[in-house]
Amino acid sequence: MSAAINPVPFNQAARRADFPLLSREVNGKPLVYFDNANTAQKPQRVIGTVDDFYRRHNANVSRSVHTLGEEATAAYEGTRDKLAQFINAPSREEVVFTSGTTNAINLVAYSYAQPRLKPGDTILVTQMEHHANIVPWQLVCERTGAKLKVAPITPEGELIVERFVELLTPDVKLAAVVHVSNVIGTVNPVAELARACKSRGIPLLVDGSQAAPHLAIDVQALGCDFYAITGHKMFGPTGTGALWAKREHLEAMPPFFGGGEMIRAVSFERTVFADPPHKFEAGTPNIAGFVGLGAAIDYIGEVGIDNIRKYESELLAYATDALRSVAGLRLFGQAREKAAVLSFLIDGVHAHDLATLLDQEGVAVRSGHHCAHPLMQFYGVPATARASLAFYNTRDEVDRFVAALEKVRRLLM
Amino acid sequence: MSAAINPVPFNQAARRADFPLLSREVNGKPLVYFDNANTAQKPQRVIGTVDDFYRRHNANVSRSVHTLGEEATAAYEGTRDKLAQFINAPSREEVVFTSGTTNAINLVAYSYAQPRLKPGDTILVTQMEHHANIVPWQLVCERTGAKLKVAPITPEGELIVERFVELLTPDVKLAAVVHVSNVIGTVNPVAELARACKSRGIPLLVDGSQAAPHLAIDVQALGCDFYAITGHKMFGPTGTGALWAKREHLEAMPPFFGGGEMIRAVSFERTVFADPPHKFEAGTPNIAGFVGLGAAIDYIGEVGIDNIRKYESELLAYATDALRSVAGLRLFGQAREKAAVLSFLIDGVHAHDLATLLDQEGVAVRSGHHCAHPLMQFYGVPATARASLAFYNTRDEVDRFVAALEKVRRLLM
Amino acid sequence: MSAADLYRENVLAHNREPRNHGALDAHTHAADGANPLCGDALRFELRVADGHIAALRFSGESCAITIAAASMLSERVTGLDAAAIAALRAQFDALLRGDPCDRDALGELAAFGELVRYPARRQCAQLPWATLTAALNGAASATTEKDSP
Amino acid sequence: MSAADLYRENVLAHNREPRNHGALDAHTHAADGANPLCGDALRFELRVADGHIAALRFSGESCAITIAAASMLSERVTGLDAAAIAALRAQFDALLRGDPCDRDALGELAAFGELVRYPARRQCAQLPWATLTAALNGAASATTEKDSP
Ligand SMILES: Cc1ncc(COP(=O)(O)O)c(C=O)c1O
Ligand SMILES: Cc1ncc(COP(=O)(O)O)c(C=O)c1O
Repeated sequence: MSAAINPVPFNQAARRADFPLLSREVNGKPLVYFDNANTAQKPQRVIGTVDDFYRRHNANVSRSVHTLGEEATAAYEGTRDKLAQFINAPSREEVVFTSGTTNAINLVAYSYAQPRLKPGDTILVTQMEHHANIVPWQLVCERTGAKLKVAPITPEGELIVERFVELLTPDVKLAAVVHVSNVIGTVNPVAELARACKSRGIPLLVDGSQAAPHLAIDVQALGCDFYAITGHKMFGPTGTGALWAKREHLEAMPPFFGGGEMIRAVSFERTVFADPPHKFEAGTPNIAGFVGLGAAIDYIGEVGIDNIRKYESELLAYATDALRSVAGLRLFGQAREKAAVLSFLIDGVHAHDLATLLDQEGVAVRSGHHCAHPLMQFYGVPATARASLAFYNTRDEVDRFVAALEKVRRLLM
Repeated sequence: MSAAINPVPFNQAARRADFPLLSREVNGKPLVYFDNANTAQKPQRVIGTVDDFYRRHNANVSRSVHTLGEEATAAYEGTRDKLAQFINAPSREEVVFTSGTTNAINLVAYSYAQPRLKPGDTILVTQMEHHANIVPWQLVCERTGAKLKVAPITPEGELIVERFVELLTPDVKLAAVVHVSNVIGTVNPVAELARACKSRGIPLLVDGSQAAPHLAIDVQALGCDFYAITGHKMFGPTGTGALWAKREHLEAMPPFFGGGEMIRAVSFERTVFADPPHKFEAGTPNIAGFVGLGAAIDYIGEVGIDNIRKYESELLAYATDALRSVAGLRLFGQAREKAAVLSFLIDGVHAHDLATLLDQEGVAVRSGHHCAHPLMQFYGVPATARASLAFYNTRDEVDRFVAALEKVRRLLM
Repeated sequence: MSAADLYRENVLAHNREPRNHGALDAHTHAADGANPLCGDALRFELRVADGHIAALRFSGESCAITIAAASMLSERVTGLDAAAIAALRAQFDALLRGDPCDRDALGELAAFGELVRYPARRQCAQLPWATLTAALNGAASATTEKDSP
Repeated sequence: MSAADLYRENVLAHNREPRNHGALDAHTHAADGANPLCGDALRFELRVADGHIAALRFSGESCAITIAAASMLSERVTGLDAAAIAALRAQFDALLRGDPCDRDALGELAAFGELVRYPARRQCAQLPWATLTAALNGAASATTEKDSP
């Protein structure tokens, strides 16, 4: 409200203009891009940074001593500093670059969980997890004889915190929770869950894929042990992401991938590994991608994450009201703390038909299971349609979306 | 020679002009980029394709039914077709996208080798491998009790084929060989090695990182079981690569990473995995990167891989002669079949001083162990300087490089 | 609406009132089909006599494309034998790919030629075929995964 | 040559004819240092008396920057105690970072201020310091990995 709280002035129209793709037409209509939870669009600054990297600075970061190599290394490692600051990590060395959240969680599954788990142990997840925060644990359970436990949610899509806490019994060796649901937008009370885990000595992994583009992240305030993010959802290039983990975990974890860059010395008899984070970063990374991710972080900082959150929550309220006016529309997920993600169905209309027909009107929404089969099973539907909004979306777009929905409904009825 | 053999006319100067970065200056001198084995520069077509993807088609490939999603999927999966053709894979489904060679080899280590190895088994590698083709095997040996065996090389840097074949005893469960050495340029006789492996029922993995940008690859003619490539060395974006593997292997291999896109159905009780290649491609891939890789493959096709090979071998001969004229220069690797990679030292001069001082003259070479410690140990040096050439390099650049070398030598002597 | 080319009147009509919908008592063959794109399920039950389809019914919750395709298919294949159905399926697959095909033989099913422009939705129209073929072959289940773009 | 700013005459001279090069009989402390950037190795042997460095020698194959830094360092620290050496090292690290520092105290070593422009080579100049400090602390080995850019 006051300048002290929101110091960065927010000019939504100017910000929207930063995204070249948003001026595209689809099927002869101006695009309404409401598939942001799937992947976000990129601002000119990110696109231009990648372009400029390839045009002027491209080199490998593998310890080249030439000028191009030093420029590339400085830009690439600069992103580690930016990311550490973005999530308020205590140290840049705790930020491990990965190709995305899926890679980050699998790294924890193979390198942290696997050596620790034995039959009788469990991993606790929730009913609203993305497959990326289910299947790696199923696979490690299969390899170790451990089991998965599932914390239940309410029909509104809120985690039942007391049940979660009750399930934190001594057999639980790791808890893994999504920060913001990609299907129903629920923002989980991570700090509260982390306190409960911590007092029982259980490490907590947080899947922050959907949080990073929408709200301020402070891993120290959250109090978790692992935090995973993915670059392409936070306006950065595809093929980028990170795992933040407490130093003590990274130091205790054995290396995962073997290769260049993660060693101190190799001989056929004995190989000595580098310190974290490089121990976990074998091979040539997605250099241009991470340089672009640095630009995305700068960009978010410039827009102001608090401006984003405030604007999006107003847009969410507007869109929720607008959707409620559509006859026969069922909304999934009504958590009190909720990001701008709206999953829905219209009575008698299949999600795919909705998505295809909305696309004919220029409106891009996702339909399907959203990589969250268990949540679909919870709601007893095979699929939903999902509109997921970003700060560059507008009320006018919401209006066009709702008008298109009405048109589709009439056609299919 | 005749048009029938080399049907594509090759205009080197025009091709060089396709690479924006090559017109850069470094330290006030025109850049001579001789660090191509580390990473290659990108032609405008690749840079422009990535740029255009983000500007006009960016969407996730995760089965979206909207127009952007279909465009992105078509472009992304189109690269799989191109890559399958590029390496003459029998089927596009045998091409698994990875973030690079390191990822590809680790996938084989975790998903193919690990379940099969037991104490007493061995993996056979060669003395000239990159760490990416050593350390993953060391790690899997540690986990399974298997051991690494090393096939020796001659002082000229050629694999001693009869020794390699002798070492293919029944304990060998996998052989892993670099196609083209990144340090000394040796082109290994892969087809011959594959025949020896095949007749003994031993699968052969080939590290093709350095082959793809320089010579025609035909995995069927080579007769190997696994072939790994990395996109950034073949003029494509960083963070891209692939593992080709015979279908029978991919079908027998358990999944590696868990997450979205690699499943058919998930429930907390039972998860059913997708067929290859998707079984091994969990999560959102480096979409823009792979779309760019498709452009790189098109570009190589347009230049003509045979033109590239012919031009580079002439340039190699020229550069080798020129280097021999430098007093006190020692060249490492003189294989009869050799790519345009020149590792060298000058008596009494350290590789790093060479590289730093050459950089002052605008010449980018790499110095160090080139992620091949065991090969350095073989030659008894801690490090070498390495000039690695691409088809966009010229004799004039070689001349400037040699002149700079002379200058550096005089300064340090 | 410009999608009227795909969602044309006869497709919508088959979706609203599918022919041969329901279960078939005393069926000789049956199979369950799944579309991994969305988790949709479809069941075909058939009565085969003398190698020809004497009757068939389908059920399951699916999108309009799948239901209309199943409905049209059910009418088109009644009375045919496996060889004729396989030949027709080949024509249908060619139609979806945009290859030359015998539209007359396909009859109403030719409406799905519009799917050339909707590659992600092709599986929806292929699911009934995959399920029917599985049932005829004595398989219990089918998926369209391999047919996905 | 424009790199003459880094490879200036006194650096080159120390590289050509390093002071205090070789082994030190009857040393009280020793350590081996490794630069993971290139695999270079450096060994320091010291004789410490009354907490002060009475004599030191270094050996190993390294680049000109490492050798010149080791050579200058060996002259500069002879006679100093651990605290003085630590203080000097802090000045040297500040120099490499481009931060304000006491160039007079560093003496000839101030030549390495040029490394501000060569971040990848800073470890080369830091290796002698890391190795000397390890030896003084009674550690057997040191690496500059943590100091890398
Ligand atoms: C021979 C060889 N193998 C493997 C690799 C590893 O490739 P990447 O770093 O792209 O994973 C490289 C390049 O560094 C190489 O030259
Ligand atoms: C909540 C959640 N977790 C994990 C992922 C996986 O992220 P990625 O596909 O970038 O690895 C996603 C996105 O698909 C997601 O929304």
